[in-house]
Amino acid sequence: MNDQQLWLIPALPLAGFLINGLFGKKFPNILVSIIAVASVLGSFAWVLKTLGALGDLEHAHVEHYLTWIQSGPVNIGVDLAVDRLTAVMLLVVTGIGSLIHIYAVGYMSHEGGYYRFFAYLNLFMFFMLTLVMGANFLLLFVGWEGVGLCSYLLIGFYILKKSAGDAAKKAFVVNRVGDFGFSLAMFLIMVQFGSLDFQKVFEAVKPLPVDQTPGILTAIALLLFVGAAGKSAQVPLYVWLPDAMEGPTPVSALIHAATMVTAGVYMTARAAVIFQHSPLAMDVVATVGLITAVMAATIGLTQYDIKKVFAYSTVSQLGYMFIACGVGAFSAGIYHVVTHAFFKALLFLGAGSVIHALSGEQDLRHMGGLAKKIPITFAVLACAWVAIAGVPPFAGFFSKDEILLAAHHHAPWMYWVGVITAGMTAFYVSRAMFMCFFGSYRGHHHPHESPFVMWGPLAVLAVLSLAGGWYFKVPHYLEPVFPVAEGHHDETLVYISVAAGVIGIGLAALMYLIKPGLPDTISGALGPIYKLVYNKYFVDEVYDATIVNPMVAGSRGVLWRIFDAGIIDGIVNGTAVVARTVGGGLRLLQSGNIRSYAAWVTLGCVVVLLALGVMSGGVK
Amino acid sequence: MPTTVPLTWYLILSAILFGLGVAGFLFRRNIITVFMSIELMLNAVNLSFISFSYKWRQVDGHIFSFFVMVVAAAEAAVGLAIILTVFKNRSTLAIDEVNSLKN
Amino acid sequence: MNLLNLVLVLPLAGFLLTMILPKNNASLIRLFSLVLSLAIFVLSLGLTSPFFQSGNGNWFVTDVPWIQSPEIRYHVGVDGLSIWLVILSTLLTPISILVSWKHIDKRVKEFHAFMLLLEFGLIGVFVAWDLFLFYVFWEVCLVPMYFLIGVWGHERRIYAAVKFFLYTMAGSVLMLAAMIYLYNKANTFDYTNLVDLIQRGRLSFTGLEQMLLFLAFFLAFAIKVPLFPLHTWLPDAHVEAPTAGSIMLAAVMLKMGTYSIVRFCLPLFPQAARECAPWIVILALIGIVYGALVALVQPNMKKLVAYSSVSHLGFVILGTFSFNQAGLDGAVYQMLNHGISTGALFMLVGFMYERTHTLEIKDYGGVSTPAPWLSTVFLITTLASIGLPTLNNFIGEFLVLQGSAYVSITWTAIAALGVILSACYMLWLYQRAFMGETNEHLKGHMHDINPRELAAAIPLLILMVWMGTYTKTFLPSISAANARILEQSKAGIEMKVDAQNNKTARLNQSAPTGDQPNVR
Amino acid sequence: MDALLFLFFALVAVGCGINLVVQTHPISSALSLIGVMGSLAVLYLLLGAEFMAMAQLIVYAGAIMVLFIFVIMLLNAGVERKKGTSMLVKALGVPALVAFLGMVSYLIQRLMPGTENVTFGAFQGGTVQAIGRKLFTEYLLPFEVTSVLILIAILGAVVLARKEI
Repeated sequence: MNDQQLWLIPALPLAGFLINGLFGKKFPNILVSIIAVASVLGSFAWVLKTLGALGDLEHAHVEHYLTWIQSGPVNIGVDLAVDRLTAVMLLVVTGIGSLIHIYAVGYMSHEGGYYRFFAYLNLFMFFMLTLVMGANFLLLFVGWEGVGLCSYLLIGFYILKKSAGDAAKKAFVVNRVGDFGFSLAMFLIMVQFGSLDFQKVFEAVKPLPVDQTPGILTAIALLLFVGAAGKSAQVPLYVWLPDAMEGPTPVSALIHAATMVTAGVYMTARAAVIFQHSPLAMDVVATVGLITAVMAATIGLTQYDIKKVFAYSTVSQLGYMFIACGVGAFSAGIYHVVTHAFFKALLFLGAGSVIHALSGEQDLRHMGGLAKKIPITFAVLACAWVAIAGVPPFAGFFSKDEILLAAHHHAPWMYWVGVITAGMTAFYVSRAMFMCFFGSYRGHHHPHESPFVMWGPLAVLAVLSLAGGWYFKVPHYLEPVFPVAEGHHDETLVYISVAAGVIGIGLAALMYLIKPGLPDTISGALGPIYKLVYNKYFVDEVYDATIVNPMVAGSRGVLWRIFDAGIIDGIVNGTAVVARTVGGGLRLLQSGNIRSYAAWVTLGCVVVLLALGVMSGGVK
Repeated sequence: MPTTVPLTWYLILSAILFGLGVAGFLFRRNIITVFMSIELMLNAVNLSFISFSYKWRQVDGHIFSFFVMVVAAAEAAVGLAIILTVFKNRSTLAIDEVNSLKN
Repeated sequence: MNLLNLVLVLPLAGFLLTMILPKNNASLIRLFSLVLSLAIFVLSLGLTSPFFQSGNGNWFVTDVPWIQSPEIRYHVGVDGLSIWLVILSTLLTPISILVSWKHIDKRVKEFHAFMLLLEFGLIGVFVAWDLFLFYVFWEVCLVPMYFLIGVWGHERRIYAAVKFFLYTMAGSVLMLAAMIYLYNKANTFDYTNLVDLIQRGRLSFTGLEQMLLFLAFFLAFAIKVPLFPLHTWLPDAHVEAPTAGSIMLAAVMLKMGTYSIVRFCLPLFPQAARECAPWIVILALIGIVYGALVALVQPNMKKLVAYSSVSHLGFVILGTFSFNQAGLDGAVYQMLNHGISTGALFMLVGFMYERTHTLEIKDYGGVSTPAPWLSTVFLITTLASIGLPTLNNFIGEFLVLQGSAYVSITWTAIAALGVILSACYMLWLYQRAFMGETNEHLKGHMHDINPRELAAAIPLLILMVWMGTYTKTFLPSISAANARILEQSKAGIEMKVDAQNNKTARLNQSAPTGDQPNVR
Repeated sequence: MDALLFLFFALVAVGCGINLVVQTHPISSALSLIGVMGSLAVLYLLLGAEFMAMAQLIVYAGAIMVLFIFVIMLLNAGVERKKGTSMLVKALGVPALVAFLGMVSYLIQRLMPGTENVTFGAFQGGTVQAIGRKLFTEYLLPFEVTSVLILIAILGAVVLARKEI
């Protein structure tokens, strides 16, 4: 069955990583970029070839390579699989990945550690592809942890910056918390079903009755969702993603917008069968998604760092995807993954282009009026803008519409909250656009347009953002995997959500184009609330105060200094002191005086004689 | 008065002599006297050997005390040589003062 | 003289030969011991060949009388459990010698002699099939390590060496007493005989008797592991030991304890082991979390790694006392993993110490700029240590956690906390030491890794990847040996229904009542 | 007659023994020891050990004691000074010694109640001929070993008594 050589898809970037990682230091930059880009393009080409060869993919195509772990009942193979869900993800990952690799050639050209950057990026591709192609939970987990590692490496790419190191560590550790849930879910699955293969597990789950009372399936589903929440930055584990913007911008685009962060959504969709058996878990997923969407959107309204705005936007959009999963519209969730990958990658890359043009400036307050100075960048960013704002008929409109409809079908209040969030989304993206491109220039640098290697990929993404939603009918394609919920298209609902987007844009135009003094007035009026939102609800501070600091202080003060050094070692050394005292007493006997020894020997003789007497009956 | 004594008297004599030897070893300071006390103990033991030899009508006891004698001779030779050396180095015969191994 | 005897005797011969080499020709001594230990390593690789063919059983067995009364036999052999530990010992000895090439410049002859003697003892412990012989080797290991710490260590070396020695002795005395008791009861010191007698019911103990014997053995091993709360000798010993000493101590000597628990405690005293298992597991879990938390706040790199060992070895104990195939396999695999990754960590810390003569983390910072390859190697080792998939520790941790999940998911959850924390402390260490601006007084001292150091590091790096991706080399033979031990540890215990079947059945019957399954 | 001989020489031996212990000058002790040895030689004769009696006189009283006296003279050893024995030795040694003697005597009486009386001439096995036969047959190896022992002792004595040490 291994006729498609699926292994080549992840193996090519891995080869790129090995070559660049080991020898890249001695290569000229051009060679490094050729190797890196070629490996990802090759992978993309192989995906296209494979999908062409596999045809309509009604059933998953599985290839088994070797047994990875075999121990008693635990049997885990290195199996790769392609079904329609994977196919969608593969195309997104390799396609967008290729574009971003090309873009990075331009973006990173002046940076130190060029080869290192591309090696990490290729490694990321390898793990991401493993993640989407793995045919069992453990292989998924390998990719899962692997992308976390690459995220760590790339966030901390600017090793001299302390904030980058902190952000990288935070990302990894928070992800680890999520992985903790994921791994526990995996162990439970193994215990319950005796296998981690998707096929076997899902076959075993399908006939089970839907779990109305909380039970083992709910536990598994919730634990899986903890993992997903960690990777996909959901409340309460979203805190790492905004900080992750410390990494180079192509990384933000590829990992923290388009691909890695959607792995949680992919995993939820992959384990849809399990989730569907637990209404409670589904409710939790939807609710968490909703809270995340609203919370992140409100924070996004107030930020000034262009990448932070987009980062909170990403968190918010991920919340949308989980709403979709939670209400049972998994295909809508994946649809949004795809369109979001287009426009959010574009937003980040465009932002990168702006930052590049301004030699590293990220603060919106120091931009303005750039539309004329960097017109190409402005043009492509405008495409992303309309796409994310949900303006029909562009990409975001279709997927957001699907989600909102499904939410309405599930619970109307979710729909309304979603609509408000959509309005906020439109508002803050417009705000960023207006502050950046309109008005007068407020910065000091001399903006210059990006080279072709950078805007070329942007153009492709722009086209995708505009037409992708209409052209790729993802939910239809995914029907064999996720039967589409019977939904009646209520036209009014669509109009309302579009209206929300338009109102959001209009408000932004009012506040930042027509009456520039208005935002300050409003924020002044809101006072404490504005402060709360501007400081991201003080979530980081709360985490520091309640978890991080007590843990470190407790470990240092109580466990180490008092318990380890004090009590345990105290007991040990106390024993030594007792032994020494007793020994000191006994030492007096060892006077070194031979005659005292002789006296003892005599005494010994008496004792022996006594014993002899008693034993022989001599002494009665 | 009986013309003979029981064998046990010999053994008790041997014990008394041995005890005297121990006493000399314990309470005397002069290294030569200590050494002679040891010889006394050896003699006491020899007496025991020969008494038992008489009891069992076996000559082996004699052989044993013969060997003891040989060893005693060898010991005396080496021991006295050591005493000579110690005296040469330290000009004392009091064993309590020969304590450089202590501490 | 079969291959195993050769592998066992060569280090001893090397020890004696080193002793008669001229004292002032240091490079000759270094070269000799390196070449010899490499040769031993190559020879020991030959020991693995039967395990690839059948995977099962005891090989290279020699069984000749040694002492007539009490009957003590020279009975040695390898099975799937011990073979990899033997390889680990023979691999790490040349690496340690290579690492100490420049570092050790006083009493060179004695140092290398002790290294070879240590290797002899370690191999002996892993291959001895006679309890008394085992004890002899156990004690043989103690002496060279005592001197390695006490002579070539840092400032407080005497304190650390004595603490190490006394701790270990305290345990092993109890073990000796238990062994003699066992001998009086069974009239043999031979492990295979003993197990055979117990299996066939010819040798049985009362409950109390078995419990006391088990505890006597277990205590000796637990000190060596070290199991919380018997671990306080470890940080001191590690911090004060020279690099080679730390490597051997962490990588191989600690495995003596865990290996012996699997080898002796389970098959010889099955009931007692199972009775104590919950308590021991609780200690192991405390050790996992506690070691990690304490590691988090250590200002000294070696101490940090030492406490992380406490945490990692908790996993081994947890897996062992899960009493199922996955857990036991994971435990044994984790022994090897820990040997490699922690050995490598100590080695790298040693490299850094050689350059700057400090172990305090705050004295470092920004090392990756002047020494990029050193930090890359360190990073890979760190990642292996925190259980990143495709690197070795992951497999061990996965199997251990899976094994414990069969028994109780609560255990698994607590142990998995240790995995999160391991990421915290290791990455924090990495960040503080390697990232950021380069510390002023490091400039000029912090050279990148040199070819000799690279030669010592690369085998370990290769093994990390190899063991993480291609477990087929190692796992089948370990599994086979463990299956046998598991079978033996069931003696006298009513057969438990396979946990897994039990639970699947339960799930199918009716909706489960709790959301956490508890088999116990 | 036997009893008288035993009692007389036993008393002499004990008396000389006590003298050995209490005398402060080594030369007196040495002379007392010769007295003990001589008396013992007579007792040996009574027990039928002709050869041993002679050997006792010649080897012990003759050779070894001469060596002792020679050393005493050579070192010009004087009267023992007072003080020296530790309290511990006295406190422990005296009772222990008394107990030891008591125990031994008591045990000898208890364990060997029916032993015969010693008659001179009742045992004829201690002749030179008998001992010679034993020594050169059954005990040949130990006998030869003693020769090595004595050789070593001589060498040792020579080495130890050299000036340089």
